[in-house]
Amino acid sequence: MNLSLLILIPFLTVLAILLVKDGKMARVIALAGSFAQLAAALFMLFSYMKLHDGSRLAFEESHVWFAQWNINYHIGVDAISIAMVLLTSVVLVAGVLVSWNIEKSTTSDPSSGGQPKEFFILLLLLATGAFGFFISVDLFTQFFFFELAVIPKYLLIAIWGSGKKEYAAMKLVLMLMGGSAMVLIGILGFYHFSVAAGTPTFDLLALSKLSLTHNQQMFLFPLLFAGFGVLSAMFPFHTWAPDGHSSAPTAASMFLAGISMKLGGYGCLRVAVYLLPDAAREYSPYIIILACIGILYGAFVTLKQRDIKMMNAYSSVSHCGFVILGIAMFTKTAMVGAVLQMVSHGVMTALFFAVIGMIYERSHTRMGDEMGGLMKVMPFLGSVFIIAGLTSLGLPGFSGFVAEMTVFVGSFQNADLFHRVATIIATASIVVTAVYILRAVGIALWGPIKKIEFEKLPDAAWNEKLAAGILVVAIVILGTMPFWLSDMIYKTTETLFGMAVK
Amino acid sequence: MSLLNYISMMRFEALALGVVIMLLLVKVFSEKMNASVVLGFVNLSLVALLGISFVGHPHGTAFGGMFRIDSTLMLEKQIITLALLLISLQANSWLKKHSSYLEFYVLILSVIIGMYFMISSGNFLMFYLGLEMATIPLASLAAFDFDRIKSAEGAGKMILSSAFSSAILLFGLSILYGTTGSLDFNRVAENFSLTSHLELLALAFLLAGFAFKISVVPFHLWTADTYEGSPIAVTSFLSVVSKGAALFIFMTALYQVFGAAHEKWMNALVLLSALTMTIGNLFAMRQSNIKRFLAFSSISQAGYLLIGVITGSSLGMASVFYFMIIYIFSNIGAFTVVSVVSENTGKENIDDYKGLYKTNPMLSLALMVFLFSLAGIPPTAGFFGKLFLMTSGASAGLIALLIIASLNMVISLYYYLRIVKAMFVDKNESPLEDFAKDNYSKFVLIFCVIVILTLGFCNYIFGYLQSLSFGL
Amino acid sequence: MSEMKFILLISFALFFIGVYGFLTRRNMITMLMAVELMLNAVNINFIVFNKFLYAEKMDGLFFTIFIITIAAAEAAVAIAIIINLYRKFNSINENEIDTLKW
Amino acid sequence: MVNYSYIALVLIIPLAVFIITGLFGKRFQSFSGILGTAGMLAAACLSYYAAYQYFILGSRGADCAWPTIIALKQTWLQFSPNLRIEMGIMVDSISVMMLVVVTTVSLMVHLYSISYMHGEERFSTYYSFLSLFSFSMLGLVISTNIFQMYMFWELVGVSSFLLVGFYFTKPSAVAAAKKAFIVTRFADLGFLAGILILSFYSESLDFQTIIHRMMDYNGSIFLAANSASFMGASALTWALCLIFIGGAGKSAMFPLHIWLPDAMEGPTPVSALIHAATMVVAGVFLVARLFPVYSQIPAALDVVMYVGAFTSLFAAIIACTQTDIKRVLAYSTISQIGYMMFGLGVSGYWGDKALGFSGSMFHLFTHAMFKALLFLGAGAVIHFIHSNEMGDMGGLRKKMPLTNIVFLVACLAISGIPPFSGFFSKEEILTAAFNHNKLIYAMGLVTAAITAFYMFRLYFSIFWNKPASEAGGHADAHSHGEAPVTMKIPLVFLCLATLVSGFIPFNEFVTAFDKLEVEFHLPLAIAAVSAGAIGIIIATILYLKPSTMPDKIAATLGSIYQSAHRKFYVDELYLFITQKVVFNLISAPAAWFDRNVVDGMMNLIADVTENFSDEVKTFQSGKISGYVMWFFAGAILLSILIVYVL
Amino acid sequence: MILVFGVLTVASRKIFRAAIFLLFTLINVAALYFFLEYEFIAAVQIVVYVGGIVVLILFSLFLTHRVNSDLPHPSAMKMIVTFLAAFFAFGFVYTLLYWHEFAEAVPVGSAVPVRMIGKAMLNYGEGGFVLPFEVVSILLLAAMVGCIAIAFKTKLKEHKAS
Repeated sequence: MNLSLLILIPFLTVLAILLVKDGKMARVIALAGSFAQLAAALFMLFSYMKLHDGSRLAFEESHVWFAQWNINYHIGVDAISIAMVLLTSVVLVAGVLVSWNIEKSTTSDPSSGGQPKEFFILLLLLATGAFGFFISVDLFTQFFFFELAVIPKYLLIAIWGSGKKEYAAMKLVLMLMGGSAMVLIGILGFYHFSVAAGTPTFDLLALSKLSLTHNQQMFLFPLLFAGFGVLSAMFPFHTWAPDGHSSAPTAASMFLAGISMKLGGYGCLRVAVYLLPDAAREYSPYIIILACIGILYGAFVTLKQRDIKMMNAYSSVSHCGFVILGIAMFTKTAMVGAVLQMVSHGVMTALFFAVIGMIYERSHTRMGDEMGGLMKVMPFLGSVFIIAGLTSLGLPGFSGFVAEMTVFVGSFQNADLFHRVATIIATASIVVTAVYILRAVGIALWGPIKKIEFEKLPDAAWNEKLAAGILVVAIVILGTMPFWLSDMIYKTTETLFGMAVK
Repeated sequence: MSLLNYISMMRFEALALGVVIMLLLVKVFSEKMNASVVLGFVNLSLVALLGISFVGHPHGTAFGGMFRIDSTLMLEKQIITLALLLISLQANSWLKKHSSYLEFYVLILSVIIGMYFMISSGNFLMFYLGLEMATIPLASLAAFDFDRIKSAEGAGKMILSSAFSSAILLFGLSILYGTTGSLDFNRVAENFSLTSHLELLALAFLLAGFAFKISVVPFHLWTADTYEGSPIAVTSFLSVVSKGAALFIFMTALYQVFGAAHEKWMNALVLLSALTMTIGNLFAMRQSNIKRFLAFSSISQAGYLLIGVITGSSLGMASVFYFMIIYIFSNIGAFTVVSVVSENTGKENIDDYKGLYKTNPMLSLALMVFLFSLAGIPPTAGFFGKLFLMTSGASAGLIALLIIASLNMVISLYYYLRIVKAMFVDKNESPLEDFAKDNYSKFVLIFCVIVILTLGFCNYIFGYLQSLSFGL
Repeated sequence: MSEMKFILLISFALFFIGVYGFLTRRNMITMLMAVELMLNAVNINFIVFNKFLYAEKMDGLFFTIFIITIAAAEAAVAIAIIINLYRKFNSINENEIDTLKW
Repeated sequence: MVNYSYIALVLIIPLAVFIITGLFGKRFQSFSGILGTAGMLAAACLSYYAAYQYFILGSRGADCAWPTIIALKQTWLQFSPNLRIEMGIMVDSISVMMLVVVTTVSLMVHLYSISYMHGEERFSTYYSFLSLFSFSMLGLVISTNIFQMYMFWELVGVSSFLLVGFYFTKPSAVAAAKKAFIVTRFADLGFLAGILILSFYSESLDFQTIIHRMMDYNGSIFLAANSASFMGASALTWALCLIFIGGAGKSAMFPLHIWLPDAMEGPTPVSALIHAATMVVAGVFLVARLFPVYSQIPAALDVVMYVGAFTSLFAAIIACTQTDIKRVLAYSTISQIGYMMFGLGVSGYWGDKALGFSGSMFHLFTHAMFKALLFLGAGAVIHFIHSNEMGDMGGLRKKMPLTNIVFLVACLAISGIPPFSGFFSKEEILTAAFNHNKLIYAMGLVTAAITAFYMFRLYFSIFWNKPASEAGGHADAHSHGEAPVTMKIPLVFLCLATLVSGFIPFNEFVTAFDKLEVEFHLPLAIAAVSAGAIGIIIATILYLKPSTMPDKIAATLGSIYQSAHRKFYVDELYLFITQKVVFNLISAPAAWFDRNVVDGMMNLIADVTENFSDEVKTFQSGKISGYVMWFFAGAILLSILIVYVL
Repeated sequence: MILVFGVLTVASRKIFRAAIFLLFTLINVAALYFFLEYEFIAAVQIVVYVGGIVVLILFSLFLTHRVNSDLPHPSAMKMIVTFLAAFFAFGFVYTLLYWHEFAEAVPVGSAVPVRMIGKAMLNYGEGGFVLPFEVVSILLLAAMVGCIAIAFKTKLKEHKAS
């Protein structure tokens, strides 16, 4: 399997869209490209499963890029990256499908919409960045893709968004760039220490063998972790998320919460904790505290939201707290849980945003209390909404349960009181989650129909059904058959963190 | 040494001088010459200049060490010549309408000759002469928009502050002469002693003089006004060529003459670099005139460039070259867009760019690429340029400076995005209409865009630059 | 104090007088005049160093010559620009020439 | 070893029905009812066969205990080398009994619903939810793994949520569904925490392993779990209490009972299935499943006992004051489950002491039958009257003779009147309580009396009291009152079950450990029966004929009556906690904090930068002398720095 | 003398007087050169500065200024601050100079003859200045062109406009 395909396909799709004039053609190409990408990702998964001993990087590929700096185009995958790649390609397909009619977007803001060509280009560019980030093993290459995945968000939100879109877009991009600035400093710090050690390198594998002193680790870790933490909406750097998500167009919200936030979690795990295990261990109590605050506080804030998009945005903050928590708990199981949670939340939140977007396009309001009884008029969307909600609150059979439980069980492997209390606090959020999800379902979908005009709203169109269907299938597969993925990830975790982690 | 040898060594200077003389002859004898013929001739000769520069590898010194040439210096000259060529192409349509286009070329070629000499100088006397030659005619060029009072004002500010700056520089030079007894680079380097406070004072004054040319905070204040006032071609020249040439000789001077005091100037430059990035950014945030905005952004870019200078390593120097090349393309590209818009509509405010994408999509896309390159966003080359500078800083251990630099990258993104937002997002009742772009500008734009999008992936260019770089 | 240092005292003083003049004056031409003072101070420096320390070569001397020459050129261009400014602003007071700021 | 893996089919059939009716039900609305019923019938037959195979063909093992057979086991999710979720089928006496109970009641409800829910717009959805519930409940009872149980536990909760909220356009149904889910979810939190603690110490999630390890007094694992203490109780005690909270939530023990009466907003068959017979006893089942471990920790069992006893009395009192027939039944359910709970609480593990366990399971079984019968009967009445209020009913014995009879049988059963099934099971629990703790026995006895009273209050109000013509409601006075045949069959079947199930030699089959020889204590039996009789007599006096007595008594009791009528204000308390504390004191400030402080910080950084930028801009004064001043100052400072500082 | 006139140059409120004082300063500097036996430089000083620059300045003053008007008084605060800054800088720089030990040779008695200067000017070897000489000539040319371009073209335009 040639891994570069994963970067090439979306990139070539971008070029192809650039060449066509017609918006209708553009979306077809985008869809084809994203399906090709999904196929490639699945093929990669199967070939990995066939060959894998589960430990080493597979399909490695390394080309010298800038010999002077020892920068290599070095890519490779293991189970964690495969999980992320799969997630990204699924969300990509769904995102393209959801944006099928972006040309005549019917949101209440008449200024948004149009320009389908540009929209798909940006979307695929963003995906290219995400794919590249997940499969690269060289910090420089990784950072390159990381930043590549940030800027398109600005335009996506600012052009096609709604509400306070310009403010939100700017805030989002600046905060994310602030995070990436911290990451950059961390990466450069690594480079500096590797230079001092006589072997300048950006390579993750080489850096992991670099024995850094305690002080060096303690210096680098917060930069990298907080930097990536901004992306995964770690408290208190999460405030871009509610604004950004709620203003973004549907597909962008899906990408933002489904993929971008995972960039952060993946980076925390793959770069910060992998390279700096000792510092990670020392900092872990603080991170755990932040994660717990994020989880519970995010959940409580969610309770108070009227805007259901905002609600899901805040719930993402809460859910991504589990990722951070799982990583910081420092047991293999918890880390596996963190990865599962990333995948699960990615798919789930994408589904949620997708269905919220579809409802918004019809009802022209995102305020939960202005809706009501929508289940009656659009049973399909209503059911999907409920499925997403149930996934979010961790119902068995859906992916959220698997991920959250793995995090909890893993976290609880720490025998001391602090970790235990933290775990219990985190578990407490499942109640709050249930409250806000049911509240949203209750006010928006159930109850009597509030407005006359709602009665004639159409249910989902084919593209929407397909998009939701793909995501639901992904959720159910993960939820009912998690073992193949979790075993793979467990093995990878063992290889990556075997020494450092319980 | 044969005459041929001299000419080979001084090919840039000689050819440029030849063109100047030709132009003067044209001016004297055939006033009515067709403008486009002359412009074409000049552009062609610039291309020729670039072309012949790749023949052979001249190196050596002449005139008792006053003139030096080697591959690195050739490279530096090539870089600024390339920039001049781009600017010349970009300015084509403006110059065609301008009554004194001949004088413009005479002056700008004299300026570039001054720069050649400055870069090649092996002696502070030559350096000073080159510097002045690169300044005085430029000041008159800054006043070349005869109709705009701002142009004259910018030029006045420039000439007066540069006079003051060169007085300070000269004062430093005189002290340096007093303490080391020579003006020759090598001799000064031999005689330079760290223990002498007076020599350090001279170094500081010299730094201030250089800093003025590179527009480093707090010696930068003339920059914005002059940039805004000058014709766009001159502004881009000031922001790219002028800055680049000064930076090149600055590096040479620091590495080859003041290498002994590297700790001193490194620390000083760390401060200046941090200040420059930050203040430049803070200024740029609130600008409404796009030229002025680009001026401030170029100030903060200078701060990044200094990182590479500070490291004193050959990789650092290579990064400076690399960034400089990228910066040339990005900045000239941006100025070309500004110039096209301003030529056709006379508008220079950021607000005028609102909704530009609707009417001029290609132009806006190009400007976006340039701005992202300036901001250091992948996949544009600016990302690589900035990262390499920072990586070189990292290998030298300038962590504190890098922290400031990365934070500044965030701030700078804010204001670059402001323009992108204006073009792509903001709605405008009356956006600029779709206008025709002249072919020269189109060529410059396409060329710059292609270079910016591909340069980062052509790793051999950086390898080439590195092979020509040297450190302390 | 040696003779050289005494003369240098004078030239340094002259330099900073020039600086002072440049900074306090509002009129562009007087600023130019202040610059000339500074350049003269530098010239004196060069001559003095050449005379007292390195008389065997003529570097300082030549530098002085070139400074004088360039000062002339600079002054010429500066005055041309100033006259140009005067035509446009009808003043050469820097307080009134500040359309470019902030 | 007998192969029981066909029990998997019992699960797969409802799951398949759920998927088919869920996805394609819209196409063939009415057919989904038949499909569901047929599926359930198949499942029920398989369960009966399993019971036959297990209890009749199989026999006790060498240690006199019924064997525990793992029919199927498949790792589903591996947490760590020790901890894994395994999906499997555990066959032992209680799971087989539960299989029978669940499939039976479920089958009855499926059948009943065909006509009860006829004409509903979301008929197929209803059946798919019912199947989902059956699947989840069956999965719950055969779990081999505590996590498997937790998963099905959650699924059961969700199906209940969906079914309670079936009439989702009714705000009260929406609220009830939410309440049911959230309260049980809150309890599940305890369950989950308990699982985490228990699994950490026993290093396993497998029931058998856990039980095995925890039963080993001297094993290091038990000692570790029992010695690790937190806030004065051992880790094991904590774990068990937390798990009990989970059970208490599902089984609506005080103070987590508030959701159950509201859950009556769902369709009545659903109430019969979920909120009377099956799901609500999941808590009891859970405690029974882990009973060997509980029996090691008396403190934990005491908690179970007191909570159970208090709940049974408390709910019985409230039931006396309710006027909505389904609510009365709901409170009676709470009360009866409390009975089962304290039955477990008073039980021991070995020998005679295990009577409570066995009695509790017995009561679970019988209760499932007669309570389902009560609900279905009530459903028939509601179907006819179109009202839930007692005040709208009366004198229906003429119009609905069959319903009258089955209802009476069920009332007698629940009141503990021999020879109906309730008598036998209740009597066992009371005997066990008498042997264990007299206070609990007394409470049980009082509860029995009150139970008889309110049940007959209900019965008389519906079928006697004022004549049918005076009764309000929206029934068509001329119509024939009896329900269609698909509704009658379940009533009759359950009535028969209620009649005969008391004679099943239950102690033979379902015991905690080894064989149980039960002695029949006549005095205790007499006491229990007379308690029931007293209750019935009082009810007869007050409610057989219309009279003003009840109102007078209520007036006399005044505030006590009032507070019982208002369910002792528990709901209000919860409302206060959720609305005032959670929403207004935690959530609202948190949201405010987030927007203004956390986000404000970020905006502040931006504002400060911008303001700073404005400040800095003034350097650019436009005056050359200003510029040069900076230049000069910079040069001098730089030289000072270079010369002296750096 | 130099200093006195220098101070007067920058302190005088009458612009013409300032110019005249500048003239005196420059002449004094020339005298200093003369005194240091650099007659050639002195001559250049007189010719270029006194004869060229000052005349240019005076000329431009005539062009731009109403003859007897006073210069605006700079604010006292600014004067004091600037004075302090300049004085401090002077003190600082001169202190450094004062403590610097120059290897002072005995001044060579003889003056530098003009011939030597001329020779050096055209020497292209070590110690020769032909290159700067040429460069400066280009510079002067360019400056000239620049002056002409600015001064004349604008004038032309104005003429056309009026």
